[in-house]
Amino acid sequence: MTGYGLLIPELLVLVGVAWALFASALPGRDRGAAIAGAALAAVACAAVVVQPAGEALFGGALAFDSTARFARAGTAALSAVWLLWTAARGQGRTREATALALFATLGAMLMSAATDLVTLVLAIELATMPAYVLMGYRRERVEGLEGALKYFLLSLLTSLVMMYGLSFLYGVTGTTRMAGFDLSGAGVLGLLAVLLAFVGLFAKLSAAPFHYWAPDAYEGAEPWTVAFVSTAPKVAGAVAFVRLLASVAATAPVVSTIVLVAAVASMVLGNLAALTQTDVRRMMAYSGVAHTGYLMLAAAGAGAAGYAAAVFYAFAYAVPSLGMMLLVAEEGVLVEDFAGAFSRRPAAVWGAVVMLASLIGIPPLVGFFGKLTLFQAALGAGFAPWVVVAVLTSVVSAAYYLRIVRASFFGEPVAERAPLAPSVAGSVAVAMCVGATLALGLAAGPLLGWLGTAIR
Amino acid sequence: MIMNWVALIPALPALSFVVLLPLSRAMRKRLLWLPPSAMAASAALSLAAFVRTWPGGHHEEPVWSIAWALGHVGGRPLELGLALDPVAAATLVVVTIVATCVQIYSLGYMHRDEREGWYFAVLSLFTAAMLALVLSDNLLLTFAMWEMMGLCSYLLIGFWYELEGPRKASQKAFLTTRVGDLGFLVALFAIWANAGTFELAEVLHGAGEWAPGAALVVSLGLLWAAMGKSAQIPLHVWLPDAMAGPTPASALIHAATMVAAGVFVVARTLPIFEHAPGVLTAMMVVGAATALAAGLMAAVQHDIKKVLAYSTVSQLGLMFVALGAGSAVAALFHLTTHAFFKSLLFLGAGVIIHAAHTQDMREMGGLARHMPVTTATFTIGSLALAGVFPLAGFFSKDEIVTVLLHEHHYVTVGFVLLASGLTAFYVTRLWFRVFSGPEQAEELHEAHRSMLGPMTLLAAITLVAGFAGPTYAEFLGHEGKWPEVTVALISTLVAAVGIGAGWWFYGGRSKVVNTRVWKQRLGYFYDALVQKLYFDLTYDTLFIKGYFRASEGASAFDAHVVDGVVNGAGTAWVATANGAHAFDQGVVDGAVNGVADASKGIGGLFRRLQTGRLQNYQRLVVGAVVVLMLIVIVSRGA
Amino acid sequence: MTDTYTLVAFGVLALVSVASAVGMLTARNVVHAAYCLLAVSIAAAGLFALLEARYLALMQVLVYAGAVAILNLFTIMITLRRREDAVRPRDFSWPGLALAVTFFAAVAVAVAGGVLVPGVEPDVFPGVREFGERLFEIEGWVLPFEIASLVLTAALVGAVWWSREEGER
Amino acid sequence: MLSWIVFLPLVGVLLCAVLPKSQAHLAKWIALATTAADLVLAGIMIASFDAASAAMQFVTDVDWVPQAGIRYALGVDGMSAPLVALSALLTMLAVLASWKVDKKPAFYFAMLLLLQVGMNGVFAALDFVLFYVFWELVLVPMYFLIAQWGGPRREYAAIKFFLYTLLGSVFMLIGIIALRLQLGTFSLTELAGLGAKLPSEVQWWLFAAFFLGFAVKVPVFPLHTWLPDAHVEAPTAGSVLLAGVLLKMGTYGFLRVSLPVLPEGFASWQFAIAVIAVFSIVYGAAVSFAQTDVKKLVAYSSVSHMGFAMLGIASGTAAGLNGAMAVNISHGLTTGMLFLMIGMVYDRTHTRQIADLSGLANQVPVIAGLMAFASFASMGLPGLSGFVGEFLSLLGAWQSTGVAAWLVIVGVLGVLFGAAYMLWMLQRVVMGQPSHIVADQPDANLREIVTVAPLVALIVVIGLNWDALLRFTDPAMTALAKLVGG
Amino acid sequence: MTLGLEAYLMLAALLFSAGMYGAVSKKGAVQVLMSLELMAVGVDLNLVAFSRYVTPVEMTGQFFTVFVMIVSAAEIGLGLALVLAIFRSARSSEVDSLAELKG
Repeated sequence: MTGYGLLIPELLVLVGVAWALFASALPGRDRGAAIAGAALAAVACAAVVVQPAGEALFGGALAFDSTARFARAGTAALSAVWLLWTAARGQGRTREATALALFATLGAMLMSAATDLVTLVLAIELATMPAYVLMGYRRERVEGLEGALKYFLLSLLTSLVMMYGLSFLYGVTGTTRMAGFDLSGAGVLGLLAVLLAFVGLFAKLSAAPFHYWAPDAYEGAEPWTVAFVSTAPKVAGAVAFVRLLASVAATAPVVSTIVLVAAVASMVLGNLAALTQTDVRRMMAYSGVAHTGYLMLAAAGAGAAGYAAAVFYAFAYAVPSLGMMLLVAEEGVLVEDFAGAFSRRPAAVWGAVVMLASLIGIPPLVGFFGKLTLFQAALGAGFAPWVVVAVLTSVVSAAYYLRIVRASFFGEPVAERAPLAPSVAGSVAVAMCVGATLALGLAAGPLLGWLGTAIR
Repeated sequence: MIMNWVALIPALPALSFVVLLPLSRAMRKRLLWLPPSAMAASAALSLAAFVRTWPGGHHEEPVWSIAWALGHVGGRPLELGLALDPVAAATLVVVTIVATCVQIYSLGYMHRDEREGWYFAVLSLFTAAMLALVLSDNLLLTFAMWEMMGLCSYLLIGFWYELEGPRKASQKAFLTTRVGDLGFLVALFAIWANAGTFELAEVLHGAGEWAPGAALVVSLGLLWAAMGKSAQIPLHVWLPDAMAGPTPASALIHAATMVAAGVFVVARTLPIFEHAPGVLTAMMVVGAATALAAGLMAAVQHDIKKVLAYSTVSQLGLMFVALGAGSAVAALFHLTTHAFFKSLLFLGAGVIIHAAHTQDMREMGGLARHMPVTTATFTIGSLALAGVFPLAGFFSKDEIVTVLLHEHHYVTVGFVLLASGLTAFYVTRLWFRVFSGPEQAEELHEAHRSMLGPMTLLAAITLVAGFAGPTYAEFLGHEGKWPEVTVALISTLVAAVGIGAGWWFYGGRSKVVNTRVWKQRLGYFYDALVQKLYFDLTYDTLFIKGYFRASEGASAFDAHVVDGVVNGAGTAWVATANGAHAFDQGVVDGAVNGVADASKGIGGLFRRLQTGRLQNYQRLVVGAVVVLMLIVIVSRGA
Repeated sequence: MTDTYTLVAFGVLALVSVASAVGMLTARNVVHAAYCLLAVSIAAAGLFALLEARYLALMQVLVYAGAVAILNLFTIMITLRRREDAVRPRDFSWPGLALAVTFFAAVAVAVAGGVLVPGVEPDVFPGVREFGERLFEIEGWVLPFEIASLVLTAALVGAVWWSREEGER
Repeated sequence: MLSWIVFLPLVGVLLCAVLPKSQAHLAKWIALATTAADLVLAGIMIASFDAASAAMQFVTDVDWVPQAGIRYALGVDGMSAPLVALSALLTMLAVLASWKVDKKPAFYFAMLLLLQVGMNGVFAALDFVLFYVFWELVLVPMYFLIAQWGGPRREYAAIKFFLYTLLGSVFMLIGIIALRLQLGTFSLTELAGLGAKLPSEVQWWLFAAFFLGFAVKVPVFPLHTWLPDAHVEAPTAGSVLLAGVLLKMGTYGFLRVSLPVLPEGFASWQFAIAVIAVFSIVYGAAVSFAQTDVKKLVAYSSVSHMGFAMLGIASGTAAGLNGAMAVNISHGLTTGMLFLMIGMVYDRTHTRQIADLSGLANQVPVIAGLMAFASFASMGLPGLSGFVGEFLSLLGAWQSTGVAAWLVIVGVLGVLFGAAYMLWMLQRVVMGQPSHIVADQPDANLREIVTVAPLVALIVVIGLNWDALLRFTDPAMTALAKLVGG
Repeated sequence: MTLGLEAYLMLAALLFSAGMYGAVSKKGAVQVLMSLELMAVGVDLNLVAFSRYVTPVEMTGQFFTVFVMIVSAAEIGLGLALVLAIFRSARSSEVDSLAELKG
C-alpha cells in the first residue's frame, strides 16, 4: 500500500469535510455531520495506525516516517473525540464548526508530514485558518468576535514574519526541501532566517514571549471551540517545530539556545500566570504555554531522543487537556463553577482528577511518562539547571490544578445549578480522554517504540 | 547435673505478674494468694541453690549457667544468659527472704485498697526483675532488668495516682534514675565497641587489653548509673519523694533491693574499675559525702519514712565507700545486713503509721506501751542501724572501717565514723519521738499477726546475721576474719556518743519536745538542712523550669519560623504571580487603554474596533523578535 | 553591468512603492491609505516583471491590485458611517517607529553580511509556459496547489459563516 | 505472589467504587476482607521467606516500557519484607479502626485500599521508576483522606502535605533520571553495585537530590513542618498509616537507594546527616514536650523517633542499620498503636486537648492501660520493641567512624527527653481524677481491643526476641554495611 | 553598480518594516490589515528576488510566491469578513449608536 494509498486517511477527513458542508441535505443535519465527522476521523486514525511507514511522496514534500504517522494518528483521534462530544453536546448550528474542525485536522495531518517549506507553510495556514473562525464561532457574541480579531491579527503578523524568515531560508540554501539545509556558510543572514522562521512556530505553539494571544482569545471564545483549537493542532505543531529544528540545528547551533530561552520563559511565565487565574480557560491557556515550554526543553536538547520526547509530550499534554476543556464546556468556565461538582457528577470529577494528575505528572499516567522521557532527554543534553526549573514549575502547576480538584470536592455549590442533561455520547468522549490518559500511561512502551527515533 | 530449676527463681514471680495482669480487679482479689506463695517458692529454691553452691569460694566456672541468643547483629550473635555463682547465690537468698516478708506483710497492710491485685502484680514483677539482675551474667540483660525495675518503681511509687504527690514523685523517680541509666547505655556501647560482647566473664577477662580511655568511660558510665539507681548525691533527690508510694513497696524497693542493685552491679564489675583508678577514688568521695550529707538531712526530718529514706541513702554511701576502697565483700556484706534491718525498720514504720494515722513524728509518742512486739522488733532494727554490738549492723560497718584502715584512707574513716555517729543520733531521736513521751493518738493497738510475723523473722535474722561475717567472706572466696578489737571499741564508742546525744535531746521527757530553741542556735545551717541542701530547689529552677521554657520556645519557633520560612517560599511564588498579573493587567493594558478611551470622541462604534490591547501584544511580540535578532547578530558578529 | 533601462525602471518602481507605502502609513484619511496600498501593489507587479517573473506580475495585478484593494475599499466604505469618520486622529507612535527601524536595520545588516550564492544565469529565463508545466508536475508543485485550494475553501467557509445573517437554522 | 500482595487492594478499590449508593455501608466489609486477604498473603510471604540469603526473593521481572528501559520488577529482601508485612497489618487495623466512618464510606475505604497499593508497591518495587510511581501514587489517596475526612484545617494540611512531598519527590525524579543516564539502568539491584564507579563530585550532587526527596518523607528537620498539620488533621486511620508506613518510605529510600548506590556521596554527607539526625531527636522531643494537642505531641515524637532511624543510617555500621530498620518497624507498631488509642479516646470525648483529658485510668482502665503500654514501648523500655531500635542505632553510631562520640551522647539525651514528654503526657491524661469530659465514658469494646491486640503482641515478641525482626534484616544490613564501609 | 540581489532584498525589507510599523501602531483594524498586506508584498518581493537570482531555472521562489500570495489573500479576505461581522453585531448591539445613525 505504498504510493498515494498513504494519503487515504487525509482523504477520509476530506470526505468528512464534504459531508459537513452538505449536512443540511444529508440526514441528521448538524448532529449527523458531527457523528459522521467523528466516525471518519476515527477510521482515518485507524488507517494511519494500520499503514506501514511509507517512503516520501511528491518528491520529498511529504514524508510518512513514524513521527508523522504518530502525529497524524494522534490528531485524527483527538478530533474524533472532539467531534463525538460536539455531536452530543453541541448547541445550535455546529455543522460549520465540524467542517472547520476537519479542515484544521487535515491541515495538521499534512503539517506533521510536510518536509517541504512551501507545503509546511500551506499546511500551517490550513490548520490555523479555521481556528480563527472557531475562536469567534458565536457570531452574536461581540466579545467572542473581538477575541478572534485579536487572535487573527497577531497570528497573521507572526505568520508573515515566519514567511519572511522562510523566504530568507530558501534564499540562503537555495532549496525548499527541509532535508537539504546547510546554513554553515550562510553567516548572519542564515541565523536571522532561522530566527524569524521560528518566531512563527513559537506563536503557533503559544510559547512565551509570543503567547500573549492565547489567554485573551481563550477567554473570549466558546469553551468547546477552545477545546479543539488548544489541543488538536498541538501535536502536529510540535512535529513541524521539531522537524524544522532538526533540519537547521546541525548547522546553526544558536537556534537551540533560542529555543531553550523560549522554553524556560514559557515554563516560568506560563505557570506563574496560571496561578492567579479564576477563569479555567485562561488557566488552561497559560498551562498550555507552560507545557509548550516543557516540550521545547526536550526539543532544545537537539537529539533524536529529545525530538521523540517532545512529540510524545505534546500528545501526553493534548489528551488530558482536551478532556478538561470539554469538562469546562459542560461545567462552566470559572473555578467556582466546579464547586460541589463531586456531589453532582462523581464519575466526571474523578475523570478530571485523573487528567489533572496527568498534567501535573503524577505516575502512572501518561503525563508522567511524557515528563520522564522529556527530562531524560533534557538531562542527557546537559540542561540540568533548566530541568530543575522545569521540576519546580511542575510543582507550582500542582498548586493551581489542585484548586479545581479542591473546588469540585470540597467547595459548596454557589448557585443552585440545573443538573446537566445526561448525555451518553458526551460523557463517552470525556471518558475516552480519561481512558487514554490512564491506558497510554501504562502502555507507554509501544507508543514510545512507535515514535522511535525517526527524526535525526 | 542440670540445675535448670534455678531459672525458676526469677520466673515464678514473673509468672504471677503475667497471670494477674489480664484479670479484672475482682478476679485479682480472689487470686491474691498467688504472688506470696510464688515468692515463698522462689525463696525455697534460692535456699536450695545456696546449699548447692556451698562451700562457695572462688573458682572459674559458675555452678550453673544458661545462655540463649537474643538476636544477630552484623552476623555476630547477641547472647543473654543467667549464671549461679557464690555472689549471686548469697544475694538471691537475701532478696527472696526480704521479698517474701514484704509480700506477706503487704497482705495485711494493703487489704483495704481496692487495686490491691495490681499492687501485688507489680511487686512480683519487680522482684522477678531484681532476681534476674542478680542471676544475670550479661550486662545487656542486667541493663534490661535495671530499667524494668525502674518501671516497676515508677508504677509502685505512683500507685495512688489519683493524688498529686505520688504522680509527681513517680515521674521524678523515673526520670532521675533514667538520667543515671544514660551512663549505663554509654558504658554498654563502649563495652560492645571494645569487647564485642556483653558476656560478663569475657568482658572482665578482656578488660586489660581495651583501648586506653575505654575502661575509664565504662567505669564512669557504670558509676553514674549506680549513683542514679542507688540515690547518691547529686542524683539522690528522688528517693525521699519516693516515700509517697505504699510503705511495704518502699521497704522492698527503697531499702533492700533496687537501691542495692547499683552497689551489686558495681561490685560485679569491680575488675573494670581497677583499670580506671581515678573512678574508684571518685566513688569513695561520693560515698563519703553522701553518707555525711544524708545523715545530716535525716537528723532534721519530721516524716518517719523520710528519715528512713535518708538513712538508706547514707548507708548506701557507706557501701560506695567500701567499693571505692576496692573491697566488694565488705560492701556486699553491709548490703546484706542493711537489707534485713532496713526492711525491718520500714515494715515497722508501716505499722507505726497505721497505728498513729500520720507519718509526722511530732504527732506520735508513747507507742511502746501499746505495741510491744513492734517496739521490740523496731528497737532491734534501730540498734542494728546504729551499729550496736551484737547486731548485724555493727559487724558490717566495722568491716568497712577495717578495710578503710587497711587501705590507709584515714580521712574517709573520719567521715565514716562521723556518719555512724550521726546515724546513731537520728535513730535514737526517732525511737524516742515515736515510742516514748505522751501519747498523741487514741486507741493504739498492736498490728495484725500477718504483719508482725515477718518483722519478727527479720529481727531474728538481724540478731544472728552479724556473726556470719567471716563465713560470708569465705563463701565469696575472700579470707574472712573478725574485725580487730580496736576498731570494734572505736565504733561502739561512736555509737554510744550518738545514742547519748539522742537521749539527751529527746529522751526521758514528759511533754512534746520543741525544737525551736535549737533552730535559732543553728540558724541558717538548720534551714539549709530542712531545705534538703537546696538540691530540689536548684534542680527545679535550673533543669525542669529551664526545659519547660526551652520546649515552649522550640514549639513556638517550629510553628512560626520554620513553618513560615518553608511556607514563605510557596507564598512568595504566589505573590510574584499576583504581581506579574497585576502588572500585565494594569500597566501594560492601562496605558494603551488610556489612549483608546481618549479617542472615544469619534463615537462608540469605532471603540469596538479599537485594538487597544492588541497593540501592546503586537508591540511585545515584535519587540521580542527584534531583541532576539539583535542578540543573534551581536553574538554572531562579535 | 545591467543596462541602464532596468536600472532606471527599478529606481522608479522602488521610489513609487516606498513613497506610497509611507503615504499609506501617514495618511489621515483611511481611503487615501487604501489608494496608496493599491499603488504599492502595482509597483510590486512592475518589480516582478523586472525580475523575469512575468506570470507573477500578472497575478499580482489581478489578485492584489484588483480583488484585495477593492475589498479594502469596500470594507472601509461599509464601516464608515459619516464622511468625517474616515479622518483618523494622528496616531504616530514613537515605539512603533523605533521597532520598525531597528528591525529594518537588523535585516539590512544581515543581508549585507550574508553570503548569498547566486545561481548560474540562464541565457533565457523560463517564461509562463515553463511555469505552467512545472506547476502541475507530480514532483513539482501540485501538492501545494491542492493544499492552497483547501486553504481557500476553508477561508471561504469561514467568511460565509461570519457574514451569514443570524436566525437561519 | 508479590504482584498479588501489591495489587489485591486494587480489586477492593474497584469493588468499593462500583458499590451502589444504597449499599455504601458494605464498603467496610469489602475493605476488611481485602486487607485481611492481603495480610494472609503477606504472612505466607514472611513465613516462606528464606532469611539466610541476602538476595532478592519472590522476584517478578518483566518489561514495561522497554524503550525507556523501565521494567515491572518486584521483589523483597530482608529489608523490605518486614515493611510490606507492616503495611499490610497496619492497613487492616486502620480499616478496623474506621468502622464508624459514615461520611461517604465507599469513597473512604476505596482511598484506604488505594493507599495500600501504593505502600505495598513502594517496598516491593525493584525498578526505580516503578518505585517512583508507587511513591507518588501514595500522595493522591492520602490527600483525599486528609482533605475529605480530616479536622477543621484539613484542606490547608492536605495541600501542604501534597506539595511538600511532591517537591521532594520531584528532585528524586531528577536523581533517578541522572542515575539512568550515568549508569544506564533503572533497576535498584543493578544500581547497588554500579554506583561506586561514579566520580565523587557527581555522587555528592546525586546524594543531595535524593536526600531532599527522602528527607521530606522521613521527616527530618527542617523539612518536617508538614507532619504535625497532616497528623492533627488526618482521620485516625489516616494518621496510623501516615505515621506507621508513609514515614518509613523515607528511611527505606535511604537504605535502598542512597547508601548502596552512592557510597562516596554517603561518606561526604555522613557527618551532616548524623548532626541533623541528633538535632531532630532532641528538637522533636523538646517541641513535643510543649504540645497541648496529644495528637500533635505524638506527631512531633515521630520526628524524634525517626531521628534515631536517621542516626542509625548515618552510622553506616551493621548494628546502626539494623537499628534503623528496627526503629522503622517498632515505630510503626508503637506510634500506630498510640494513634489508634488516641482515636478511641477521640471517638468518646471528641477532644484531643491534654488539658481536657485526665483520669483515664479510673474511668476507662483498659484504654488507659493500653495507652500506657504504647507510651512505654515508644519510650524505649527494654523488653519492648522500642528499645531494640534505639539501642542498636546508638550502638551502631558509637561504633561508626563517621559519627563523633559526643553526637551519640547528645543522642542518648534524646532517650531521656523521650521519656520526659511521654511521662508528662501520661501523667496528665491517664493519671489523676477523671475530668468531666472523661467521666462516664464506656471502656474499650471488643473491636477496639482486637484492633490493638496484634500490635501489643508484636511489640512484646520483638522486644523479647530481637531475632524475630533481626533474622530478616541482619543479612541485608550486614551486606549494606560492607558496601558502605561502615 | 550592478543592480544585484541586495538591492531588491533591501527594498523588500523596507516595505516589510513599513508594514510592521503600521501593524504595530495603527488603531483601526482595517488599517492594521492593510499594513499586514504591505508586509505580504514585502515577503513576495523577497521571494521573487531570490527566485530570480538564486534559482532562476527552477523558479522555486516564484511558485513559493504564488502560494504565499494565495494564502495571504485568503487570510485578508477572512479578516475583512471578520471586521464586517464585528461591525454588524456591534452596530446591532450598540443601541445608542443606532440613534446617531438616524440623526
